[in-house]
Parts: sequence; structure tokens; C-alpha cells
Amino acid sequence: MSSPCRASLALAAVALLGGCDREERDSRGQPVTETVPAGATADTIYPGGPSGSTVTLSPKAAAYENNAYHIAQGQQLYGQMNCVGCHAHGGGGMGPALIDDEWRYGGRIEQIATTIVEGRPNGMPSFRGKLTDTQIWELAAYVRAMSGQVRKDAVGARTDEPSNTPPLTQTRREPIVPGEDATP
Amino acid sequence: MSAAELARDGPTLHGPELAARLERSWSRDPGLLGWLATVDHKEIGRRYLVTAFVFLALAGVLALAMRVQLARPDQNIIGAARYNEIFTMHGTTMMFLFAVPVMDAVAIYLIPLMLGTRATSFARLNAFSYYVYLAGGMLLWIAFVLNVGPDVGWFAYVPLSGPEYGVGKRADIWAQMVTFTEVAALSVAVVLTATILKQRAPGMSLDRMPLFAWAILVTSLMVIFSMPSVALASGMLLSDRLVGTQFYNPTENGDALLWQHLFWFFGHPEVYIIFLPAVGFVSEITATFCRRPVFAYPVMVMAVVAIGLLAFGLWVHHMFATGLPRVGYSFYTAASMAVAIPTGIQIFCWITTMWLGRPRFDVPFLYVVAFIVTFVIGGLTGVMVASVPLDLQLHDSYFIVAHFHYVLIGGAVFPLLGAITYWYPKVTGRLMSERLGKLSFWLLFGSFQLTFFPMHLSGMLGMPRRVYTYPAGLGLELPNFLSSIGAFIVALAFVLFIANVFLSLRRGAIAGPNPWKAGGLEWATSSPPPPYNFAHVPSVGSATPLWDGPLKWMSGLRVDEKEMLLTTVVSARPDLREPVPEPSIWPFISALALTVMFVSSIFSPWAVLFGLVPLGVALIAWFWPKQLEPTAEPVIE
Amino acid sequence: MSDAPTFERDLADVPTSAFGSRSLTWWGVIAFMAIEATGFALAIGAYFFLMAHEHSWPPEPWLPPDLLAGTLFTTLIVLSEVPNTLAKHAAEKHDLPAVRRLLIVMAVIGAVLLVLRGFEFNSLNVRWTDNAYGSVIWLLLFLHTTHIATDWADTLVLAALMHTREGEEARRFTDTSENSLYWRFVWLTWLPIYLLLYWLPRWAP
Amino acid sequence: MAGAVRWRLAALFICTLLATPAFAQTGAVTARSVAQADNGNWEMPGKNVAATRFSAMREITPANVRNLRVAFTASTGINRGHEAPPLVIGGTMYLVTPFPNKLIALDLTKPGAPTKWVFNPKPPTAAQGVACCDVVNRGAVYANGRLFFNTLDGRTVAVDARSGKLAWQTKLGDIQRGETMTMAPTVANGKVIVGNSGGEMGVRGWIAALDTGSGRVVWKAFNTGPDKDVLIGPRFRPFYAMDRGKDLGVKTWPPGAWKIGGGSVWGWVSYDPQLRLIYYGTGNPGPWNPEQRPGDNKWTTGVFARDVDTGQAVWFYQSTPHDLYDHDDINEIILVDMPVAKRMRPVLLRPARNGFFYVHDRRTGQLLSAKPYSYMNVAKGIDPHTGRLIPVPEKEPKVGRVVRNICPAAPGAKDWNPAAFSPITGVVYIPHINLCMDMGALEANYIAGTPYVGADVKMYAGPGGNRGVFTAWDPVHARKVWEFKEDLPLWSPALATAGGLVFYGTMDGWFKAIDQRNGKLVWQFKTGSGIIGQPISYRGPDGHQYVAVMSGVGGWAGAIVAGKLDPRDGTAALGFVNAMKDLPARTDAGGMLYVFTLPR
Amino acid sequence: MNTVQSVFGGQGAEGAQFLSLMTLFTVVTTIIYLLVLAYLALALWRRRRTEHTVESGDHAAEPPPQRTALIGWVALVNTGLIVLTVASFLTDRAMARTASSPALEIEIIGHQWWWDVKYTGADPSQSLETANELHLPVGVPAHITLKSADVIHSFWVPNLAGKQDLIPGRQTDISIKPTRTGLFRSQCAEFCGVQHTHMALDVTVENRADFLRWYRAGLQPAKAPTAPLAKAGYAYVMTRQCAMCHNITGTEAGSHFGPDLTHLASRRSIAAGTLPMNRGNLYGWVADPQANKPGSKMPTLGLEPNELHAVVAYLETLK
Repeated sequence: MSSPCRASLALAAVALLGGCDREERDSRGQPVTETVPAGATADTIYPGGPSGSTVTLSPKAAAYENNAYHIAQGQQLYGQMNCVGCHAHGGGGMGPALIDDEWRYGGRIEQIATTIVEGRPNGMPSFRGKLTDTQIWELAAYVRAMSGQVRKDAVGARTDEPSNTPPLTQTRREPIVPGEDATP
Repeated sequence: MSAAELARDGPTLHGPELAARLERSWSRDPGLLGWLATVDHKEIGRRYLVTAFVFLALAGVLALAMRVQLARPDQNIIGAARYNEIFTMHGTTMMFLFAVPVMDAVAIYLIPLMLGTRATSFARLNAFSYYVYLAGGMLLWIAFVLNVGPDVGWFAYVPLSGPEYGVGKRADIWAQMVTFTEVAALSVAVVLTATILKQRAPGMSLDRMPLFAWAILVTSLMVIFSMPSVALASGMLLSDRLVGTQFYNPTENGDALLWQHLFWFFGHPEVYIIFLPAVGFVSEITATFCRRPVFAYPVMVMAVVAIGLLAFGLWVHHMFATGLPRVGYSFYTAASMAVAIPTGIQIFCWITTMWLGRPRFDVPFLYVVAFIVTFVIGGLTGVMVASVPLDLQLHDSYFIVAHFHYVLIGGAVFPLLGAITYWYPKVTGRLMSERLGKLSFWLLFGSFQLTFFPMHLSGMLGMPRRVYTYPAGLGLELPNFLSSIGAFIVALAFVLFIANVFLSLRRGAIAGPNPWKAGGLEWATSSPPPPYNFAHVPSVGSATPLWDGPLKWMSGLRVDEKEMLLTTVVSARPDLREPVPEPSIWPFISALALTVMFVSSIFSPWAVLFGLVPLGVALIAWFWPKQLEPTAEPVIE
Repeated sequence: MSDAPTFERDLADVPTSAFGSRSLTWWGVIAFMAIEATGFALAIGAYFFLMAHEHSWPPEPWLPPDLLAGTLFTTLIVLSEVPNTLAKHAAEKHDLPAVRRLLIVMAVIGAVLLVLRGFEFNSLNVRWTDNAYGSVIWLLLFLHTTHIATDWADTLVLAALMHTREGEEARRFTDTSENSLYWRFVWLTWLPIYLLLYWLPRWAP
Repeated sequence: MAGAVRWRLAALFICTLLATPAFAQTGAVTARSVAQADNGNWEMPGKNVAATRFSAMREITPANVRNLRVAFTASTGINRGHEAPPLVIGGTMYLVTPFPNKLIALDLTKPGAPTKWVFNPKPPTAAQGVACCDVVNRGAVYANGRLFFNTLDGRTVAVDARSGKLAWQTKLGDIQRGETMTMAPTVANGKVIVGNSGGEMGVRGWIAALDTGSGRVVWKAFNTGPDKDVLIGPRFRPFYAMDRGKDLGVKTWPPGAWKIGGGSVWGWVSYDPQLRLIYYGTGNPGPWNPEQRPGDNKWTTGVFARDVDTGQAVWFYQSTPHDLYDHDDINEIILVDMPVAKRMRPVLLRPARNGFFYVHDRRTGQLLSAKPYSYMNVAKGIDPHTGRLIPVPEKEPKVGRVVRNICPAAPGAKDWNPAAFSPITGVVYIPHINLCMDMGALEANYIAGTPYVGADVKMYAGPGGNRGVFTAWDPVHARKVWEFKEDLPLWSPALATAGGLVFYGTMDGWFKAIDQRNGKLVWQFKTGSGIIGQPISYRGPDGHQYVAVMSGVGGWAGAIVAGKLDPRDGTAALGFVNAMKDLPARTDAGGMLYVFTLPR
Repeated sequence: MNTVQSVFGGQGAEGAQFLSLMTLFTVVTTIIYLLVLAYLALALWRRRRTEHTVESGDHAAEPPPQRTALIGWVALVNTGLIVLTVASFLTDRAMARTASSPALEIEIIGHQWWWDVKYTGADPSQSLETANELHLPVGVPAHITLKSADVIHSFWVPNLAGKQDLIPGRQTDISIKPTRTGLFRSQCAEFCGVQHTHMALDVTVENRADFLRWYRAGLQPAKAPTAPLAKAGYAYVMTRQCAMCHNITGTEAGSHFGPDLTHLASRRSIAAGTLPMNRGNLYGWVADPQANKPGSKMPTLGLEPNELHAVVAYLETLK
């Protein structure tokens, strides 16, 4: 191939490199012994001031957080495991709203995963043992996507259900920086 | 300077001195910028051809990968997800990036030569179309390499390609690639239609036009009236996936069948857009190698036009299994059967040409014979699947895979390979090797039957399309194994053909202007033709000018300015002298701006608005007339 | 080819520019019109296809678009045919000052129409994410808006061109005449869309 | 020609004859109430077992209501939906609060009514996770010295009225299976009649009678399943053929679906002491997606009459066979004697959720009249011979396709908030709603303890744009007397008084009084939060008339405020949020008792 | 040649009609093909008497016999096509007639990568729901209503009849009248995602008595297990992940996200035809479904060995 073709191909390859992990389809999910790192509860106040060490994100967060395949699986699980019964399509009902920016128990993916596993005293059921590790993290990834925390190119604009909420690709929300609690 | 002093070709200025001055005003400047700025239809045609064959090779490798996976039952060499990506890329690349563009390539190169004109109309649009096509192909394949390739099949049925089940950016890349290739194909169609209607050599009235030109004219009109359908459909799919419109959402009263209707309204004309240029090739090759024009010229022209019209009336035969009212289906069965009549007529006329003429069994002619033997099988299986009760059993099975490979490879690729062998001397000045040509021909013909005939059987044994494996014990082992073996031999045959092309570049016999003693105008100029094609404007008296007495010419076109002659639409009487656009970098820049806009609009809908600004600037610069003509050209009404 | 070829005729006297179907760019404009007309026809086909799915059109709780902006737009775009035809005749008579004035008028009309179109977009009473009805009428309006925007940009460039010395060039007059032809096509395609968007929902059962 | 003229004259004459009684308000043939005499107390939510919600106090009249002022207020300290009425027995007022269901006793004899004692049943917090439509409680009931009420986690509690000490408590519901209890019990013939709620959670509905003394379950009848579970025996003689058959509770369901089929009893129970029959309605079948439960889905969305002592079913009428839109039939049942074709008959009146105002003969269940009292487009009417509702086919929800403009919406023409009947005018005063909805059905998965709904719903205002209506309905002529349009849906019960007034509250906090005769607004007072509680009227220790109501928005309609829901999702709170997006701006949550009286 | 999944089977009325029409089409098209080949061969290798070529000077000649041959050929092709079109139309009408009086109502809902089969009828309490298997009484025309829960699938039993697509938001139907008994295999014929390959359906055509016996057995709820290992398996299935997705009539498990398992052990294959039904495959599938059907919605649970034995023991009691 003549020189111009080779140059432009290399340039384009570098530009799109970031695309590949977003599309990675890993339906097996790596087996991780400890589902959720201990102590990842809402860490708003530190006795004697912040301890300086920002909360280390669980290694699984990166694998699930912006992955289109896991978010889509989470979206299907959200409907089939009856989350939609209490939280509707993010607006809430029996359960609190999920598309707003108020997170009683923390808005980071592992905090949401903790809520799903442990349940919460005011009526959130515990799914420990009821869902596999992968499913729980996929649900947590989708819940974050509902409030716009996720990259726009990892979410679908709508589902094949009635049109309920504004397209996920257009929910404006500032991303949550790890270590800093989400409730403004 | 008054009109008289302007340098013009004619009795006072002809021969080598004219050639030198014309060479200077028609050739482009060297280097990368010159390469990108060319508007010479021959250079763009060659680039289209090379790029299309690169994509053919890439898609061919994917076909081999699929055959390896399907050679034995219950294999897991290629995983399910990867296999779906591979068959989607194979189908999409073959249909959008090889079949249509390769026919455009040959047409862009040959039509001006066949019509006796110096360039295509809208030469810059022609250059622009190539770069848009190249960008679309690169988008698809870079995405495939980066694991973002589409995996929803070449016709991406909704809702699988919709926002809920078409996860991530895969289907967006497919839909945007369709937009690229459809912009390119539409541009080429506009260029070719205008060239054929307005730039034929004086005297070449419609009934003296080469049959290939008729085929390309009908193909271009079909592109103009069918491609907008897939543009609209993929645009609606993109907006469903990005901004949440509800076109294909069945619950919000959208419909999954809306996609199928719009896609197949384009889909079926698309396969005839690929087939009709091949009809043109066969007519030209048969005429030259049987030493006489094709039998019943007006009937052949009517057949081509009939196919062009009928193609728009039978798209629903792709949707017989979707539960539409049965009475509607019988109309489409009749229409699908009717399209076999003009094809049958053409086959008869070709064979009659052979009957009346004296066939010379050179490689191009062998490909024509192989075309007839193979394509008629495909056409007849097509008649079978036109019937609803049969199609309900055969639809979406490997029987259909066999059918469309017979009509596409048999019907289009065989004539294409014949055409390349036939016009190779005109493009390169050297003949391809006859011995290597025959070897690759027989190898291809034999291995093609070995590969695709067993697929009729595996389809009737219940093997659906697009399965990445099949269970043992269903009798599918033998046909699949044979197909896999055949596929590798087909690949070998293609490698031999490509080797023949490259070896003959240096070691092929010198061809001269008319090695096959053919009758068309393209054989009236040197091989390879100079940038201006013809020193003087040829004048035509019959359908095969070189066979009917010495060629007469017309003088008077400018020499220091690029100029060509426009003729009237029906009788091709000289009408206007049209300036030919200068080479310009702006078509390339506009294609770049369009690419940036299309690709970034996958990630954010606002890119459509922000992308318009650079595109607008590039387009304005493209159309802005260059320097003022130094001498005010006196206006003669 | 060494000896001198026999020449039948000398083409020096053939003209270099003409109006109407004799010019090459006319065929280019006609081809693009065919492409866009097919696109519009298919979009309208999709509109009727989706309409067949609903019991009532527009679907019950949604109201049809308000008439004001749409009707104002339609009257203005139809009236714009007057300066458009004048510009075409002026171009065909090579009347440069008239063409310059009329192109300015057409550019202003184009700008006003685009502003009116903005009002039309938010008088549709439905969002494109609400249902298939909303999506298809936004699609039709968006397609026609790009149609107007491209021709408006074309008119602006042409107007600028005519004000330079380039204006005297014969080819620019053919360009102006073809631009007027294209504008005529732009508002002809608008009429069916106007009926579909504003009146069919009111008449449909 | 002459015949025609004569015929028309006759018709004219008959019409005037019919029309006259409505205007001659006083003394004409009206529906007499069979309720007991009024002793000035308010001992049960319905005021009496005939559920007339009519107070015989006549001190406050349309003339003097203008200067009604607040006597005292008390806060419950809980910010959820207050649907319960305050009860007044002697000099003490008792309040039941939403979760955690505190029972507060206020001493009316002292100025400012200080708190005497508070009883805390301490229900587990997890119970809030299975309460479909806000953690409400519809009130307690007083009988022979004790107060009986239900807690959210499914316990019936008896508390001694004087000391506030627990007498007994019986566990009946299991929150692990999604069962809660929010209804107000009814005491009939020494038995406390209670039922469960959880129709949206795939619960199997039942009604039970507990002995007032010991809390022992005397009898328990399910609303789905084989006849022996439903206590259907030889005495069961439904009036219409559609309700006759063996084990219909199983035959009208797909196999096993009746076990999670709903039919809960979360509404009102009335009792006729003469006939010794209790009357109650059964809830909606589960799941909402009708395609998942083909068949009539007996015995959901219908009215049962049972013997109070044995629980044996006497008659049943199914208002909505194979319910399509969650039209529970649990609304109040008002027992009156009414002239029908010139003969006085013991009837029961039901402004039902499916939009029809039913009048049945309460001995046999025969349907005497059923006219729509609100706009509807989902039913063509009731077939008088078979008693069966005639649905409109294209309005039937289908999986995979949204059905639009279903009127009335899922909460129906009137939800749980009961109407009041005024014997002085013979008119039923109905506070109800005017909402339509889009509904998309989808396949529901049953996972115990989680919602089992299978529908995407979005509600919006019905024709006219007003989301609420207060209608005066003449049951004798089955005709609307007057109506008072309200912007917000009416979620508060009504109170009628002998003074000729009708009281109700709006969801943005206005407590209104309307003249019974002409429907004119005569007085209103802005309370702190939306009113969805039952207003009551009682004679205070000083012998004067007091009117009391609890102000605290919530319930299904107020969930957007009580649960701080996000208005961008139209389907939140099972679709109600789409119709209430403006409520957060007009009221906030609260929990306050307001007591009004005339200035001394 | 396999008799389980092939269009040559013809065990259904519609399948037989297809075979006869197919033979007619094959005969007619083969005749036309041989004619073309013969004419081509003759044209290429015939002795040249008069040539109409450039070399012979009259290359433009178009002798009349060829013109009449052309018209004859067009007439032949037209008649051939008309015959085929009419034959196809008649076969289509015949198929529609056999579908006129269905005695059996079935509803099939396509999911991403398994089939939900419901025998609906007038009496809802007699309706049966099963998955990935279809039993048909021989000789009885069955009317199958086809719906999809997600993407487009296609229901195709080659031995019995043609295919029909399952399209979300629409309701299509197909009528099948099996004429001979036998065990057949059907496979989804419209690309529907990553596991389109493993979306098969076991079709059993049996005489009426066997069918009614199977149907009544299907109506019975799952029997409670007795053996201790099976009881442990029951406890796991009811309290852990299985009940969240599967329905076992007669137990607490009531979710329809995954296939119905009430009579799993009586089926011929596991996971929509991915593995034939036997103990080893049950172990393989439950232990690691993602290995056998990658991308399937059934996750790899990571069961402990004792849990795996218990669960498989319980599943085997679901006859």
C-alpha cells in the first residue's frame, strides 16, 4: 500500500484504541472469592478527619462500570428480577428513586453492589446467594447507568419497552469521583 | 486573445506535438498532494478496483475462517460471538465494500473511453466518492480489528440491531458504514448517468451505445432510486440507537417490519445493481470473442431496462415468512418469476451470438461460458424460492446461501474476472498470461461447484443460516466438509488470478491499442490511454465503430485548457464545449470532514451540527471557481 | 496515427454554456433531486406505514401540532417562488444587477424561513422519544430542514460569488438558474409534508 | 301522526314525574339509613357498621360554617400518608399513624388535648419494603373497651382503651411473602374482621375473624383456591350463573396461578346485624398482565357476603371478571333501605373502582342498577341478565404493544377513599378521580416478596383536564345531582353531617366544606400538608360539635411527595407520578391532626 | 440421510405438499437448464457453415431463424414460469385449506435462545406450559400462534411444514397437520443473537393416546422429592439462584425468565437442544452452562460439589 494509506490507518487505529474494552463480551465473569470489599459503606464522615487514603475501587469496578455488554445484561436483570416493581424505571415507587443524584448508601458501583448483596433495613431485600457475583455487578453497573454516571457510548438510548424515561444517552450527570461520596 | 488565436487541435495541430501540449494541460502534479488531488477517472477507477479487491481478499479470508469452523460438527475453534462478527463482516464487506464498488470501478474507468469522451462529468465528485468509500471501508475494518465490529448480520434486522439488543457501538458502526458507502455509490451513479447521457461521442445515438453503457445507465438509475431507502432506514436505526426515537420499537407502535420493508426495497435492487454491470461485461466479451455484435441489440436493451424496473417490485419475497397476508405474497411470487424472463432472453441472445459467430476460447470467453453454466443454476433456484410454499422451507437455510453464491459469484464475479482479463491490456498495456489464466479459471470453476453445490443439500437437511456449528448425526458432516475443502481451493484459484495480474504487469506480452481486434471506441486509443483519452473527438457511425470502416474525427477542442464535448441526449449531436475541472485537494478534504462528522456522530448527536461547519467550508472551497479564466471567452449562443 | 486523421467537422464554433437540459450541471441537479425525492417519498411511506398501527392518529393523549408556525412557513415559502422565478428569468437574461438583488432577497427569505422552522419544531406538541408518531414527524421536519439549509447555504455562496468579478462569467448564470430550479423543488416537496404534519392528524378518524 | 304526538306527550309526563323527587329534597321517598343511633362518638372509620360516614351533629350548618376555626392541633411526628380517621370515645381521641403504626391517645377534657399515652407495636422496618402504595394504615376500631388495629407487618393488635396496655396480638401476615396489613378492621358480633393486602406482590388474599376477647382466629376464608378454602358450602347461592360452579377458584385460573393470584382484602367491611352478614370486596388478581392469567380469575374483583359467625359465603357478585386494569373491588359498601320500583328493599351501594355505581339487593346480591358515575371508555356497560361487565376489546392490554387512553386508569374512577351517605338528602357524596392511562403489559416473574406486576403504566388527567371530582349521586334514580371539579385527584374520604354539610380534603391541603343541597363551596381551610385522611365529627366534652381531620400527604397518589420520587420517570409509583408531577411544588409531606369548632 | 431434521421427511401434510411441488419445480427447471446447456454446447462446438463475423464481412446480420428461435424460447420460458406459478398458488391454497379446522391451540413464545411452549384451550385450568419441546397428536391439525419476547426468531420444523417468523409486537401463526409419527428436531431459522445456533426444539409426533398421557402427566405439579439428596437439592433450588429464573409448578419457584423445569427430566435435550438429556450432561450443564452455551443468560453458579450432586439429584426427580 502506498505511504498515505499506511499512515492514515495507523493514526485511526490509535484513535479508536479506547473502544475495545467497552465492547468486551465476558459472559462468564471472573470468579472472585470476596464479592464486595469489606467496609465499602457510605463513607461520608471520617472520625478525626479523612484518612488520606482514597477508597481503592474494587478491581471489578473497571470491568463492569463502562462495559456495554454488562450494562445491557444488567438492564435485562433489572426487569426480570423485579427491581422495576419497587424502583420503576429509576423514578422509584416502593423503593427510592435511582435516576436522581441522592444516594443514601453511596453511588459508587461497589457501594451499590453492597446494597444489592446485603439489602438495607428500610425494605431493600438482600440478594446474597440469590444472584451470582456477575449478575450483582451487572445490576450495579446498570443502576449507575440510569443516573447518567456512565459513558454515553456504553448505554443504549432506549429499550423495546414503552417510552418511560428520557434516553440514557442524554441524561446529564456529573461523574462520581472515586473516594468522594456522591451525596452533594 | 480572440477566439481564433486560442490553440485548438485539428489539421494544423495534431500528432506528437499535440500530444505533448495536451499531456501538459491534462496531467496532475506529482507527489502525495497531486495523488490526493487527481480528478482523472482512470486513476480513480484503478484505485476503486484495487481497494475493492483488497476488501474482497479480506472478506475471503473471513470466509475461510468460517469454513474452518464449520468443517466438522460441534467444533469450537471460533467462539459464537466471534463467528457472528465474522459472518457479519464477510457479508457486509462483500456486499457493500466489494460488489457494488468494484462494478463502479470498472464503469468509472471504461465508460468515458467507450463513449469516446475525455473525462467523466463532475470529475471532482467522482474523486470525492472514492475517498468517502475508502473511509467507510476503513471505519468498518478498523472497528473489526478493535473488537467493535458489527455482529448483527449484513442486513441487521431490528430489534437485534436495535438499542436494547444491539449492545455497544457495533451496530452503529455498521449503520454508519452503510451511510458512507451509500453516499459514495450515489455520487458515482450521478456521475455515470450524466456522463452516459451527455458525453457520448458525436453520432453515438442511444441505439448505437455499447451494451455495457446501457447496463451501467440502468444500474446507476437503480442506485439513485434504491439507495435512499437504506440511507433512510440506517439513519432511522442510528437515531433509534442514539437519541431514542421509536421507529422500530414495537411497544411504542413502531414496527420491526418497517426496517425489513425499507431494507429490502433497497436490498433486492442492490443485487441487480451488482448483476447488471456483469451483464454488460458478458455482452462486451461475447461480442468481441465471437467476432460479431450481440444478437438482437434492442431486445437486450429492453431486457436490461425490464430487469431494472422489475427489481423494484419484488422485495417482499425476502419476507415470505413474516406473516404478511398470503394474497399479497402471490403477487410477489408472480413478480419474482417474471424477472426470470428478461434474464432468460439475455442468456438466449448470448448463446445465439456464439451460434452465429466464431467463438475464440480465450480466458475472458471461458469466464462467460462459466457464467452461463453457473448463473442459470442460481437463477433457477431463485425461481424455486420465489414460490411461497417452497420458500417457507428453504428461506434462511443453507439452500439460500448456495442460491445467492451461485447468482453473485456465478453471476457477477465470473464476468468480473473475465472483464479484468479482457480490459487488462487496455489498462496496463500488457496481456495477461493465457496459460496461468486458464489454470486459475478451471481451478476456480471446479472448486466453486465443489464448495457451493453441497450447500443446497445441507440447506434441505435443515441447516439454518448463520449457525457457528451444527450437531453430529444430521447428515450435515459430508456436505459441510466438502464445502470447506472447496473453499480453500477457491481461495487458491483467486491467489493464482491475482498472481497473474501482478506477474503480467512486467512479463505480459505488449498489447498495443486493440489486441483482441474488438469493435468498441475504447480500443481506438493507446494502451494505457493518455490522461486526455482521445487527442481528437472521435465520430461514430455505427454500434461497433472499429469494425465498420476507418474512424472519423472532429477537431476544435482547446489544447491549453482541459475541455470536452457535450452532445445531445438522444441523437448525440455536438452541443456544448464543457471545461473539465482542474485537480483539487478539496474533494479529499471534504471527504475527510464528512468522515469526521459521520464517525463522531456515532458518539454524540451534536457532532452532526458541529461537523457541518468544516464540511461546509470544504464544499464551498471545492465549488469556488479557481483563478479567473485569463481571457474572457466570447459567448456564442 | 502518424498520418493526419480525416476531420469531419471543426468544433470551435460550438458554444460553451447554455441553460436548461443542455447544461451538464442541470443533469446533476436533476439527479440529486431524484435522490432526495426518493428519500422523501420513502419517509412519507414510513409515515403511512406507522399510521396504520395506531387506532387514532395522533395517538390519544397527544395533540396535533399547532397550526400557526407551520402555516406561516408554508405561505412564505410559496410566496418565495415569486422572487425565485424572477431570479431565474434574470439569470437567463444575464441581467447581473437584478440577479444580485434577487439572490440577496432569496438569502433573506431563506434565513426567515429557518427561524420560522425553529418555531415549528417546538409547536409539534410531541417529543421524538414519545412514540413512533413523534419520531416520524420529527424525521420529516428534520429532513426538510436539512433540505432548506443546504439550499440556503448554496444561495448565500452564489450571492457572494455574483458580487465578485466572477459574476460576469456565463456559467454563474446557469448556476443561478439551476439553484432557482432546486428551490422550486424544495418547496414542492414541502407541500405534501405540510399536509401530513398539520392537516392529516386533524382529518384522520 | 296523532299517535306519535300522543306518545311523545306521555313520555314527557313520565320524565317530569321522575325528575320531581330529586328537587323536592325533604320528606320524599329517600334511602333510609339502617345505622344505629348516633351517640356523638366516632368509634369506627365508617362511623357505623353500615358505613354511612354521617354524623348526626347539626350545630355546624352552611350558615355558620364561615367562622369555623381551629380548636387545637397535634403532630404525629411521622411524614407518610395519613389515611386513618381520628377516633373519639368519650373524652379521649385516638390516632393511628402510618408505619411504625403508633396509637396515640389524646385527653380531650383538658385544654390543648395533651397526650395521655402512646402504644408502640414496633413493626420490623423491613415491612416497608413490601408495602406497595406507601406505608399507610386506614384506621383502628373501638369495641367493648378495646381498640383494634393492624400493623404493617401483618399483626392485628388489641389495646386497652383506658390504659393503652396491649391486650392481645395475633400474627396473620408474612412479609417474606409480600403480605402486609393496612386495612381498618371491623368489629361485628364480637369478632374483629381483618384482611391482608399485597395484590401487587403475588399474595393470596384472605379474610379472617378473630375473637375480640382472646384474638383467636374464629374462621379464615381465602379468596382463591378450592371451595373448602373459600368457605363455599351449601349456603352459597350467587345470584348470577357466571358465579356458580364447583371450585371456580381453581378452574378459572391457569394451573397453580391461584396460589399467587391476589384477591387481597385491604378495603372496607360492612355488617348487617339483622341479616348477620358481613359484606366486603376482594382485590385485583395478580399479576396485572391479563395474558398471564386467562379465565375469570374467581373470586377476585368482586363482592362477598358471608355469615359473620361461620364465615360461610352466602352470595358473591364479580364486578370485573378477568380484571384488565387493576380495578380492585374493595371500595366501601354502604347499607341502606331504598325504594326500588316503589318497594322499599334492603340494598347495598357501591361506587366501585371500575367506574360503575352498583346497587345490589343485599340479601341475594341481585344487581338492581349499575350506572357509570365517571367518564369511562373501557366498558360498554353491564349485561342486566348475566350481570357481566362488557369490556371494549381494543382496550385490552397486550404484551409487546402499548394500549393508550384507558379511562378510568388503574386507581379507577374512585380508589379506596370512601364516600359518605346523607340520609337527610338520600344522596351519596363521592370524592373521586378523573385519570386515564397508557398501559403496556409484559411477562411478570414471581419471586416471593418482590412485586409481581408485569405492566408499565403512565397516568394522566382524564377528559376536562381536572384530575379530581366531588360527585353527589342519587342512588334512587342512578343520576348525578351535582359535581364539584377539583384540579388534583381526591384521595381523602368524605364526611356528611346532619348540619347539611359535606367535608373532604384535597391533596394540596385544602379542607373544604360543601353545602349538601347545591354543591356550593361554603368554607375551606389550608392545612400544612395534603389531606388523604378521613374527616370526622364528634360531640366534645363541652357538648359542642367538633370536626377533625389528619393532614399528611401520601398514599399511592401522594407517593411522589412521601417517597421523594423522580418525576422524569413517568412509570414511577406504578404510573401515578406521571399524573402528579406538580404535587411536590404544591405540598410537602407532614403529619398533623387539625380539630375545628365554632367560636364560643 | 437423517430423518430427524430434513425437508425430505414430509411427515407433515404441508411437508408432503412441499415435496411434491419441489419435485415439479426441480423437473421443470432441470429441463430448462439442460436445454440451455445443449444450446450452449451446440453453439460452441458446431461445424461452421456460414459465419456472420467481422472477418466474414456481414457481422451485423441477424438471420430470421434465430429471431423465431428467440420468440419460441421466450414463449417456452413464459409457459414454464406460468406453470410453476400456478402450481405454487394451488399448493399454497391447499396448505391454507388443511389449516382451516384446527383442533389443537398452541402458543409458542420465542426468547433469546429457548422456546416457551403453551398449550392454551378454552379451559384455562387445563392449559399446559413447557419449554423446548413440542408434542403433537398425529393426524390432528394444530394451530400454533407465534410471539416473540425479544428479537425476531423463526419457527421451522423441516419434516412437518415451512417456517414462520416470530416478530416482537406482532402475532403470526402457522398450521401443522402431522401425518406420520416420529421424533423430529426443529431449529431457530432467523439469526437472533450469540446463541442462535443452540435454539432447538424437540418435536414428538405420537398417536392420540400417548399424547393425552403425556398431556395429563404434564398437568401434574412437580412431585415433592423423597430421597434425602433430592430433598437437599430441592432446598438449594428453592432458596438459591434457581428459583429466581425458573418456574416449577407446585413449588415456590414461579419466575419465567428461564425455561419451565416442571418436567425437565422427561425431555429429550437440555438447554434448547444444546446437549442430549442424560445424567452426565445434566452435571455438565448445571456445573458450567457458559462452557456449553457461551453467552447464554444462565450464569455459571460456581456450585460446591455436594450442592451439584443435590441439585442434579433433584432435577432428575422432575419427570
